[in-house]
Amino acid sequence: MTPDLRTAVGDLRLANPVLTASGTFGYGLDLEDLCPPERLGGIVTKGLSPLSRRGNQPPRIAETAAGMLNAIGLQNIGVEAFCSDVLPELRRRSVTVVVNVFGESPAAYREVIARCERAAGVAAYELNVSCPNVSAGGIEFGHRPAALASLTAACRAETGKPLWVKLSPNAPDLVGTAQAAVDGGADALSLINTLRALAIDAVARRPVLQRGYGGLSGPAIKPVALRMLWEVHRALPSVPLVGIGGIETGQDVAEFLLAGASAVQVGTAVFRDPAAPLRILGELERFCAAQGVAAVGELIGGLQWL
Amino acid sequence: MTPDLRTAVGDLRLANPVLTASGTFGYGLDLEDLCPPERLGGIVTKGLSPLSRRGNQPPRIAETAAGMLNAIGLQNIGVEAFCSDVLPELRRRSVTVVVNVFGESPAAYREVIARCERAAGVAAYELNVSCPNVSAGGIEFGHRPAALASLTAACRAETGKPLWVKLSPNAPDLVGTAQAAVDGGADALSLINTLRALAIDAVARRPVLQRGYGGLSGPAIKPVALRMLWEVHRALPSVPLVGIGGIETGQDVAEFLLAGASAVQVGTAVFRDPAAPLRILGELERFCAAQGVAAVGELIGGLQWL
Amino acid sequence: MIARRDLAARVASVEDLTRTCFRLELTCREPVVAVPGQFGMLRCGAELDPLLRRAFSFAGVRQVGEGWVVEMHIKEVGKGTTLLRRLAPGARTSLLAPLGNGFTLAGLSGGRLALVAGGIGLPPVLFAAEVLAAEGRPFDLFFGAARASELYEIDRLAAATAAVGGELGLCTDDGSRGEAGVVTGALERRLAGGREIGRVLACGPDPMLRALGRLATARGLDAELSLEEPMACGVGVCLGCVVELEDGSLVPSCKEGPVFPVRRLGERWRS
Amino acid sequence: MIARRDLAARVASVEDLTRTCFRLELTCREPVVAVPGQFGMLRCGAELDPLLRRAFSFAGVRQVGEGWVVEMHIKEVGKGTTLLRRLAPGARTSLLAPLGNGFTLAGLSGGRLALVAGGIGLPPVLFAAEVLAAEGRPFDLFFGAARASELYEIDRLAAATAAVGGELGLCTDDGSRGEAGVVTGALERRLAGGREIGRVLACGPDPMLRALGRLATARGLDAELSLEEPMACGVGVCLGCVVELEDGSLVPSCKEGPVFPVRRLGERWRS
Ligand SMILES: Cc1cc2nc3c(=O)[nH]c(=O)nc-3n(C[C@H](O)[C@H](O)[C@H](O)COP(=O)(O)OP(=O)(O)OC[C@H]3O[C@@H](n4cnc5c(N)ncnc54)[C@H](O)[C@@H]3O)c2cc1C
Ligand SMILES: Cc1cc2nc3c(=O)[nH]c(=O)nc-3n(C[C@H](O)[C@H](O)[C@H](O)COP(=O)(O)OP(=O)(O)OC[C@H]3O[C@@H](n4cnc5c(N)ncnc54)[C@H](O)[C@@H]3O)c2cc1C
Ligand SMILES: Cc1cc2nc3c(=O)[nH]c(=O)nc-3n(C[C@H](O)[C@H](O)[C@H](O)COP(=O)(O)O)c2cc1C
Ligand SMILES: Cc1cc2nc3c(=O)[nH]c(=O)nc-3n(C[C@H](O)[C@H](O)[C@H](O)COP(=O)(O)O)c2cc1C
Ligand code: FES
Ligand code: FES
Repeated sequence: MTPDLRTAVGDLRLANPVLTASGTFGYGLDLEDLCPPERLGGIVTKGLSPLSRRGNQPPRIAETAAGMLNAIGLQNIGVEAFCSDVLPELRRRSVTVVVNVFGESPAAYREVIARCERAAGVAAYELNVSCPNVSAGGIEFGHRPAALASLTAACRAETGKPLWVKLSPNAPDLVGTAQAAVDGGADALSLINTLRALAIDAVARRPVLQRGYGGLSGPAIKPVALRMLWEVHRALPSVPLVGIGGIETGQDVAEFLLAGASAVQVGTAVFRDPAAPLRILGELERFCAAQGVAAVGELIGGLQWL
Repeated sequence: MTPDLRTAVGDLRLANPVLTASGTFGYGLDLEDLCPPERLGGIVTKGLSPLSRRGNQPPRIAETAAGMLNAIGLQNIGVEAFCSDVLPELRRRSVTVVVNVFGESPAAYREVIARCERAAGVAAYELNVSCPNVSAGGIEFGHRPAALASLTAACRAETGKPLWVKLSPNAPDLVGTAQAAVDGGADALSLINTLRALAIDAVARRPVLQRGYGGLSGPAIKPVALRMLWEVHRALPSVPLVGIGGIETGQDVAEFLLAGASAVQVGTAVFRDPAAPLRILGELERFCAAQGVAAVGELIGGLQWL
Repeated sequence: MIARRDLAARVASVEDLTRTCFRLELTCREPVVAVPGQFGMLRCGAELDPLLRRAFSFAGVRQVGEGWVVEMHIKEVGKGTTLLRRLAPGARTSLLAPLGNGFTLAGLSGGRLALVAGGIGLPPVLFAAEVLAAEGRPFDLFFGAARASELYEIDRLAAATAAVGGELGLCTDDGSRGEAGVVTGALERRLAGGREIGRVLACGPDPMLRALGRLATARGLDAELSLEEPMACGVGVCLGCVVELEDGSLVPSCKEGPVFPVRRLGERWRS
Repeated sequence: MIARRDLAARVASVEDLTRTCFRLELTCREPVVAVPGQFGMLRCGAELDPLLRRAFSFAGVRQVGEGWVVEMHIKEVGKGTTLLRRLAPGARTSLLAPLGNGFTLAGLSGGRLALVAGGIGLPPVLFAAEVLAAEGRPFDLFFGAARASELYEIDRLAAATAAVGGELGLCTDDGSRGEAGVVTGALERRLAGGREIGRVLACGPDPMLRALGRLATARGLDAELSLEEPMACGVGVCLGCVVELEDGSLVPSCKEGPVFPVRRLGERWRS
């Protein structure tokens, strides 16, 4: 029996639940020789802003125990280059494309979405709200429920396509921000983004990263991601969720599905193994077959709590 | 040149900056054959409550990538047994003893401290505020600045000895709770306790731990601990800090000192290597010697920021 | 009590016993003294994943030349045991041992001593058998597994039982060797056949141990079970490995066990 | 471009070159084709710590029987390289390769080609030397290290330079072998002595490369530097390994490098 791998995040149907996470798979074609994007549930682009961005000075990455820090600074080619140079080929290959959007003001987010709306081939948007909101004095959008609700509503006004909001694990009130995003019109929530962290070079007596703090990702954060996912799922059981954080194996995917995710994103694992998303998909299929799971949908939210 | 390892947490002088973390070294004598407590900066006891506690049903622990979850449920022998059966021997050996205190009400915390005040041999108290406050409906003391300030003040009233408050990394407002503890009369802050997390058994479709959630500790959390330590140190530069979280090597200790800690606690590392605190102390000494650091005090808060 | 130590060890050999189990022999320079039922916490790699050591019972300890050789039988079930299986001879590791208590081998007041092992529960039982054989104390031994290919070390077991005129009873779930059915069934049949059993010492999978616990409780048999709880420290400080006792208390099995008399154990093991 | 692949590899041998450096030879069944300056991302262990692969330049690739042998020279500096040094022959790993660009060996318009290596910067330079020697293209080679015991593979370097009538210039900081002082000094002395140098290809520690960058900029020399930035993916998607170019842009060195012409590089490398 071949397990049915199809899933849906709200209205968005996906061939399988394994997507790539923003910032770890380029714009979808960069690793097509090693991991064909059309075989995945979808790809989430590197975060796109209205104009291209240079990002932070190096060093930008540091390895930690079973994890890594990054402070890339949202370097990207800009939405225009993406829509004209990359999107047509993704569309030709029928890749399910989720555009990860960010900006320093609601207007910037709207601009990115508006540009994509004029192109063809975008399946959904994911708002990265872990960036400093210039109008709110640099506090992250994702940290203040009111700001997040109005940002989401502003983006909602630009598109009829599925709108995902990617939650920050550093927000003071996880469920409150989740609720705010839904109130603002989000169709689904993806979580988690990276944990704010610090690596220190004891010899140089300086942070390892040029920017000081960085975001922690990788297997180290998986137990925190699962906890947050389950907390949001219990609080808002009808909201579709996309699970992210330290996924390395098919069994990890099953854990995220059980905790309430309808799909998942694979991030840092790609750096260890560029074909990780495909490998993980195969492992998930075998896991389902071995456990007598006829369709991955059976797993979603299926965790038996206490 | 032998580096001078002496340090002080506020008024409390320590022979060296390496202590053991609560819950990972028993009551100080359990591992004396493998790691003599008198050679350490000090030991922090397993959390003590007025009466002995049975703790949670097993399974209580789960390994994760470079970390582990625990939900011991604060099993302990009770303050009376500690004071009569363990403390005298610790005192005989001149071990610097920090009593980790918890309870479900301010009265319970006070009771533990009051009992210890009647005994001799306690150097300081550390309040574990990651336990549900029954009077506040089960929300952790460490999550609400006002509750934390009044808990700290209540404990302050019981003792003239150094009072440390151990911060929870799950609190919505880290610096706010730190400030509240200081306002309540804390002499120092120790951080971090474990990160709330979840491990799932995908085959059984249940949490691995009987209690559902557990606390994540070990090297996986080190970058988060360093970040929080530095944030608190920057916000409250005059408050003495004790760094905790994933320390495995002498170089890790140097990192925590640079980020503002006056001393550190070694926890999960003991499970991998029961002599870890001593080994780490030796590594720290060699690190200082190699780097030309004449006294560990030179490192404290010495991180060069951006 | 024999002093526990964190022993520097080197891999002497890794050798397959069954499709999934292998023998790991470690050489230590310091003397290793342990009694059957005791275990060690073994480091599985130099890096931080896997983070914790793994608990393994001793299958035997012998002095060889200047050193001591510790024998373990390990089933490959996850990442730690997979790493151990791949160790090359000469590789260095650390073994915190001996830990826990052991089986009560002496002081039998009447009836025969029965050793019972299920699957990878054999190591402490084999160790006990060889100690008993060397000391000339009689015992019977029952060893069960899913199928014939998972019964191993039969020659050593046969030699040990034969040395003291004891019975070696083999069982397989599928009947491919020895008696068909679970190993506790074999024991029950001996009891039904009138054999006087003074004490049972057992190690194996939980369902087998619980069945023995029920049997011992029902018949008032003196029985000791070696339990396997997930462990972090192995030395009683993490309180992760607790077992519920008859009085409702939760005690660390790494210190108060891993071997428990059935009568001390809580309901879970007796009904 | 040669297609990159995630190659299944087995350790053929691990052999010390100096006190801290070792040669690692890997055997792959699939063909490995690479040019000098290219590198691979090597997995250092099966578990999640260390998490990331490590970047190593090719020191050479040769076909042996049915397989291809990849030669790397590695300096033990941290946990990944320590694990690699301990690998036993036969151990499995994965090598994502070939990655990045390579040195420009052809198309010299005038003057001599100078290869410059400092310390563990030798692998791509040795690879280039042996390719040039095999093709009969002349070059000089300068190799510097802290002390005589850290100069290695001198016979192969001597053979390669001799094959095309080139100079092999050795330097040590402490003067214990060859010219005393840094390797860039040797190059400067040749220039001062009137040697026409048409292009410099270099790999080594940052201070050496920056000195060369300054020298090349000051003299208008055509020079290519192989840079070492911390890398997570090696394939251009993490944007972790960026290098600042002359126009202020930050480009991933795993894709646009690791070899950069000095004239493309930002201030840091030229002043
Ligand atoms: C006192 C004692 C004696 C033991 N003796 C033996 C023996 O002689 N031979 C043998 O093959 N096995 C024995 N075990 C079980 C052995 O410890 C586990 O099989 C082993 O820890 C699995 O590790 P892993 O990394 O391969 O599995 P994983 O499933 O990857 O381990 C994940 C985590 O769960 C823990 N864990 C998993 N299974 C068990 C288990 N059954 N018991 C305790 N912890 C577990 C691991 O220690 C680790 O922390 C014994 C266990 C105990 C407590
Ligand atoms: C293109 C390229 C080619 C290289 N070729 C060689 C070679 O031929 N021989 C050789 O010995 N070394 C080479 N290096 C450097 C080598 O990658 C590092 O020495 C190695 O990653 C150190 O790993 P570690 O775990 O031992 O050290 P750790 O310090 O424990 O590593 C911690 C982290 O920092 C990174 N890191 C540490 N040092 C470096 C470094 N110098 N460059 C990049 N990342 C680093 C590691 O990859 C890891 O993520 C090369 C680097 C690059 C980028
Ligand atoms: C190098 C790097 C770059 C990232 N860039 C982005 C980004 O542009 N937008 C975004 O929303 N998340 C970004 N992320 C976060 C990931 O999408 C993901 O949420 C996080 O890494 C946790 O998943 P993982 O543990 O599987 O990597 C980035 C992560 C990494 C490691
Ligand atoms: C098994 C276990 C039990 C613990 N018990 C306590 C406790 O009783 N009181 C307390 O304040 N912290 C307790 N902690 C938290 C540790 O003291 C420490 O803050 C945390 O583990 C992070 O440090 P580490 O990564 O070095 O372990 C416990 C941790 C573990 C792993
Ligand atoms: S394993 Fe830590 S108390 Fe038993
Ligand atoms: S290492 Fe990831 S972009 Fe270069």
